[in-house]
Amino acid sequence: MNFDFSDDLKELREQARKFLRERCSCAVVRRVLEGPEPYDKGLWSEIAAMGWTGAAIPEDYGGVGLGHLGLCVLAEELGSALAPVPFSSSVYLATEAILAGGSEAQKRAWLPKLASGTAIGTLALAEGAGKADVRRLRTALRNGLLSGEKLPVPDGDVADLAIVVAQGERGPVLALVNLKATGISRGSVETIDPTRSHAHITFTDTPAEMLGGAGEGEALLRRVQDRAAVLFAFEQVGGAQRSLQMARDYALERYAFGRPIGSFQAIKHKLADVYVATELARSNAYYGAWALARNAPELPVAAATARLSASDAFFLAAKENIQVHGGMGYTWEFDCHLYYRRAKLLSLALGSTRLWKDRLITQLETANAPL
Amino acid sequence: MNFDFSDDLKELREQARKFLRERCSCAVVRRVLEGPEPYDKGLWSEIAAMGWTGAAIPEDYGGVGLGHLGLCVLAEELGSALAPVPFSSSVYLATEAILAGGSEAQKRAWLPKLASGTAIGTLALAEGAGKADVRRLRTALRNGLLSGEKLPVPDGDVADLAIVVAQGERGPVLALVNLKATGISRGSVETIDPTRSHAHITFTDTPAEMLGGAGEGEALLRRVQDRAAVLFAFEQVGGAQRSLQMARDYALERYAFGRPIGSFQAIKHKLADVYVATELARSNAYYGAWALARNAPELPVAAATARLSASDAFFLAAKENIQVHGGMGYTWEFDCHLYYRRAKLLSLALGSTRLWKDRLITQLETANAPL
Amino acid sequence: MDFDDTAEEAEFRAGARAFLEQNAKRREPGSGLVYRAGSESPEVRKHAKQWQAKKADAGYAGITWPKEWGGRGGTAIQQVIYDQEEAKYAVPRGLFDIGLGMCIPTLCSWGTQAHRDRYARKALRGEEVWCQLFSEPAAGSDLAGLRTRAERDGDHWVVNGQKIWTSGAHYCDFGVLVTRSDFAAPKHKGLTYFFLDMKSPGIEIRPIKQISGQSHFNEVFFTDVRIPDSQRLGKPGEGWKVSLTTLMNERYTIGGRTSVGVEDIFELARNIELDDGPALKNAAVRDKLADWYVSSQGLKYSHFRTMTALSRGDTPGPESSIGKLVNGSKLQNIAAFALDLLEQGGVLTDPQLVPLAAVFQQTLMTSPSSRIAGGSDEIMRNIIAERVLGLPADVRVDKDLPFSALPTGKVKERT
Amino acid sequence: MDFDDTAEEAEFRAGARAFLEQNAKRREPGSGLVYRAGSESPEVRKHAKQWQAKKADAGYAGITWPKEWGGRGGTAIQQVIYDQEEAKYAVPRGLFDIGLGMCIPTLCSWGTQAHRDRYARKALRGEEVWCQLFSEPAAGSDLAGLRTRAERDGDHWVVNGQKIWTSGAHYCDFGVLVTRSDFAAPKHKGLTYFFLDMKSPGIEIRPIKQISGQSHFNEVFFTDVRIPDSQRLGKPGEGWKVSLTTLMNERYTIGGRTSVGVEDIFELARNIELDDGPALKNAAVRDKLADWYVSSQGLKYSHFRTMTALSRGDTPGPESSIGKLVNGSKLQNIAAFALDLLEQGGVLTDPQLVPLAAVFQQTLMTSPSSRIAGGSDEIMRNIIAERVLGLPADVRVDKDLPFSALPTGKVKERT
Repeated sequence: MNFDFSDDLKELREQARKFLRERCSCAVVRRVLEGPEPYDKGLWSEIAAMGWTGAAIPEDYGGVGLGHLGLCVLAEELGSALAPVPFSSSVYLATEAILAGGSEAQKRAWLPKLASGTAIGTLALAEGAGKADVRRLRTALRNGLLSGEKLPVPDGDVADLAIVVAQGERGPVLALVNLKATGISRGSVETIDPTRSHAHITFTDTPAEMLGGAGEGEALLRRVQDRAAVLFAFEQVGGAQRSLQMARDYALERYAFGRPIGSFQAIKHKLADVYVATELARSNAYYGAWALARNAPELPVAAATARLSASDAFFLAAKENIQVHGGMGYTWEFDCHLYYRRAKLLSLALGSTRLWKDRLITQLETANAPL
Repeated sequence: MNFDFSDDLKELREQARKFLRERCSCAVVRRVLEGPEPYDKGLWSEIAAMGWTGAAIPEDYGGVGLGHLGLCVLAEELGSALAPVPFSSSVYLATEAILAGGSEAQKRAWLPKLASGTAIGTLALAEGAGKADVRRLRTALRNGLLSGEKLPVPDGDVADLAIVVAQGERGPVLALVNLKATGISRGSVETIDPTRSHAHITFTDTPAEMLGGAGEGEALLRRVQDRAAVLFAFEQVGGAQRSLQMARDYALERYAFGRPIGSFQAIKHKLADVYVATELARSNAYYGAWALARNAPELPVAAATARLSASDAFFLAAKENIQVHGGMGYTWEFDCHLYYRRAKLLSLALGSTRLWKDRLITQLETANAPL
Repeated sequence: MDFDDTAEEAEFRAGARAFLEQNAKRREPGSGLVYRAGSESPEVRKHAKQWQAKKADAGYAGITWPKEWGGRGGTAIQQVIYDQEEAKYAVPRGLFDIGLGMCIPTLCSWGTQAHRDRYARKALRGEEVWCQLFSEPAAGSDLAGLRTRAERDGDHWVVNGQKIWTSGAHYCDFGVLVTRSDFAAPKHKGLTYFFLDMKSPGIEIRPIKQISGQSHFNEVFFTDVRIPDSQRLGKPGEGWKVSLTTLMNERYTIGGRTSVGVEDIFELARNIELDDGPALKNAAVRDKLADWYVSSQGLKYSHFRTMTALSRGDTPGPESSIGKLVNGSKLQNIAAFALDLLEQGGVLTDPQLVPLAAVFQQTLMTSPSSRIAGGSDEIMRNIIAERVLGLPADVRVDKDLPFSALPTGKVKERT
Repeated sequence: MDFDDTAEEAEFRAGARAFLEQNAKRREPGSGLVYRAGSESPEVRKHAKQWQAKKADAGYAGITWPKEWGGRGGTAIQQVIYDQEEAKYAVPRGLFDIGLGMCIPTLCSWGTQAHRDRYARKALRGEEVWCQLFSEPAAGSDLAGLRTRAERDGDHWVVNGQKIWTSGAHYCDFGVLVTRSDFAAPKHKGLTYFFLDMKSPGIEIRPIKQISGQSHFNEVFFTDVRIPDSQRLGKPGEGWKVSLTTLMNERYTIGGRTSVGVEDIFELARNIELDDGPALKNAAVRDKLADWYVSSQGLKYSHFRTMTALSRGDTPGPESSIGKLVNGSKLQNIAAFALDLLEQGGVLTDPQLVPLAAVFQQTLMTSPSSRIAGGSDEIMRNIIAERVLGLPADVRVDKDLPFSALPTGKVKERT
């Protein structure tokens, strides 16, 4: 029984934590929150230089071949630091999509750039509020030309490459689009979390290649989402852990009625519940990591479980962190809201809890997965 | 604005409370819980003698014409005392059904007996675990003869009269059955709350009259259930209030760590939440009472709201009452479990929360009820 | 049991209606009530003051105030009736609530006849706006932990320190202020209460930006601010007793408010298509909607029960705390749930791009404060447990020690 | 990251499998594990003792015990591995858990070599069964509030008082007992710890009927029960320290158990027809099932993380409290939800008449105890807050006073 990360990976996590604590404090995150920059370009290139963007990419495509377990520990630290960079879009989504469905040519064309961080990728699915059902997308790919609107596209304003989910002749397809191509207009849109940039993109007869075979689109998308769900879950666990830590520290230093507010059961038991949710989420994320790394048949169940658990834990931890901070917690100057914003953003990024619950139960119905 | 019961009815409630405190202590309830008697016959006749069983029956049918508001205050006290008598079956269900759908002859035949308590009535719907869907009942009424099985039938082992929901030639019907008639076999069944007796009844070509017109059955049943839901809600509010009171009293007299456990926020805040649920339930029940007494078009919405609120409050109050009592709370000798059993029984008696939620939303969709 | 007015109530309502019909425009259906935002523009304030003067002259301001304060000497239920009627009209609201609901009643209860004559009428007619200077960065739930210092200097007091969460401080003419005048006394014994001119030298006002991006409140810094002893309310050291007069009203005004949001989430559920059909047909959605509807109705009818008590002349107890407690988390849960229904697009905040003009996205960011401001969820549960259920107070370690001897921890000051 | 055994673990597992295959029958799929009920029949106990003797002789009892106690001197992970394997076989379980898990380790840690020689081996081979006499009607969560009195009388102690929640007291040979020997000392300082022969004169045992109708526990009344001073463990007044040795193990055994019920509610949802189709297709049902599945999986993999720590030789912390905390209410919620799915028929308790042989109806009545026994939800949250998160302990008013001076309230004694 060794249900834990190897010492090497723990060492990597320590280095990542140390680096991000120094390089990516909340003050850095605020610069993106309040400033004009869509993301922290300096941080992005430093991260890329350390090979994080290529962590899960095989060496012969320019990656460092750390594997997905390595990516998991990095994700936890990036989530804990709220790193304001297009890491999730480019690494968890675009890179995974190409790894999973790309032709040799497509891999050669894009993976080295994605690995080096010189290209930023993303995945475009939603077509506005309440419109993300893959069966009813309006964006269409016909004879290599893509037309339609995507909103919101995470990091779509800064990405060089987009995997666009569209209707093909035979059902949904994934279209690989070079965002430098013709027939593209895009602009930034405001979201609940300005520390992560989003865009509105319109395609008009934009040249696009298919990723994977016709008719494979939906299966391929699910595969990419399952893999990304585990990586997102680690970001969420990192964020939940950090929110809990902030609340716990404040409960020790904030005094009311002559004693630390952390000595009142109302606060103690609230934080105990947050701790429990976070531990369950961590354990479920570990199982997801195992399934991801092994590409195990349990992945769809493990991914949904990890995502549900982590979305729940992070939002709970973030909102109760504000509550424990009291009036100070809802001032702009305190950092609580940065986690609250990110928590809700991540819980929607890959589709809502409602959607993933349905997905989980569907798996359990069919797969007769072990209960 | 006078959203409260009249002084006369408050006076009646006081009398009822005083009477039940003396006559129907938990020791009395236990005699039925542990003994062979299906209900407390003595208590039943005393209640009947005071006219409670005829409270809502017009005087010219042998009732005392107190009206439904009077019945509401009595229900609250009966619920608070866990009165081990067939009051809800006979008064809220059978009597209301005949009042709502009975012919003049049927009213003359049964209401005086029900008013005087010399006859006990009930309503038989369920046909076993998970089988209470009025559209799929197997019990059938053909040419005045009833055949089928009903399980569980509240007070079915002691009732003289049953309103049986059955399939007629044109959809569901309510059949009025004299349980002294031929072709009936019945026996008691065990439930989670032995202080209220239930039966398994088999009908074989049993003579039965129709209550209300053919094709009216389902509407009539809903009308009866809506009216009963308000009355059940008052029993539940009474039970919730009493459970809260028990927990609060114990929290004051039980000491741990040198102080009353009621001085710990874990207990204080738990009971505050129970109080809130109970107050909301009471207010919703009041609105239900208003709608019931006026036979207002808002009744279906008011009834569902009252029932949902009260079912939630009573079960919460009863289970947290056990929790506050700690180890003592799950000993047979302490009375906490009597309320816990009754809470779950009542929350199922008229159909589950799931069912009533669906019913409420359906009403709100159509009725455009005021939100 | 009915919802009808008594004869007297009906007559009063008719009068109020007539006044409003004559002097105000009916509100567009669907347009929300706007309360004091603490950030009103001068125009809005001017308009509000004109309306307030009309109200006062017609006898509909200070309805429950005794005549000797310049009020109508009416009943609490009359106030409720007037509010119900006024809610149907597009008139400015709330700018004077704190002053008329909390500050002036305290001034009138604890001050001299001269004070009443000078301030009450002007406040009632909206000529002067008042604010409240109570909370401090280190004194929130534990208000009595405040440390703004007042030192006697001849017939004046000199005040130094910082207050926070003061709504509209920058446009208010006067404020009520609690200070600590004796650091050697136990915390509840060393406080002294004043009212003061907000234009006094040494007052600096800075807006607080909330996580929603709005600024409804201010910090107020005091540097050697001089207050005449004649503006002290209650004896030195008696400030806590005086503050309780002010706070009693706060709980009530807040408890009285009812939830927004349930109708909005119904509206959203009606219009959103899920993969398996309209959201309103989805059992999981119906389950949640039913919960929220039931608790909103419960609050609505609890409020009617409170009004019935008022109509009888009883004063409502801390029961009204349940409204605040229930609504706080409910707003947050509804907002979070609504965003889920919108899937990835739920994160958008542009009113043009999301249903109901992004009200859910706004509520996601404003609702955390509704669980804290005016008494946190935890304080509300304590109030219910102690004042309604009669459970013991929390163990107090700070009762009898000199204030200066109490541990304080390191407080994060905003900078 | 894997779930595989190390080479040593694999070898140990192979040995355990061989032993079990040779000496026991495989368990029917679906048949649950049965633990100490406290109400085993003599036959069941006889069978259990025979099996225990076989285990002990093969070296699979007391796996983690040091050799000098007669144990194997093995690792905690070996214990886990053996339990995993044993769980696949139909063998008696649990009758000796309290004795071997709590009583004997305390005896061996605090007693003499003579004690170890006399009692450890016999307990290990199941020849003698032990029970624990700690809780009292007035001392539950606050165990140190116990008031069973022990008075020195020459080379004996005389014990008077009442213990409660003792499982299997009527068939146990020996018990460990905490008493108060000094009522003038502060509550944690006046306790003294003994072990005693359960057949001693003056002991009266009465079964406790639980709300489920079952009787797994007893009350034990002491009237002038004489215990030789040689059976004292630790010094007089040191009893609290000794009890902690006993309790450390309790938390762990309880924390280790994982939830039952999720698979049952899935099974029910598969087979119940709602008005709109199979329950398993209903979105509201799926919503709940997903929540319960996710938290059960979370506990399962938390347990694997604990085992990984064990496998490294680390000792698991109070983190294992989360299992108990999460499962308690979950069982109750699942049971209540299951009854709802069965509508009116959900109240039936006859195994012939309701699905899954009425397991949900039984759980409805047994689950309240799972939120209380072995540490209430409230105590568990305190443990997590204090020992894991490092938050301050509750304010204690009972630390330094003489025990006899502490307020007690009026305790309802069972009669």
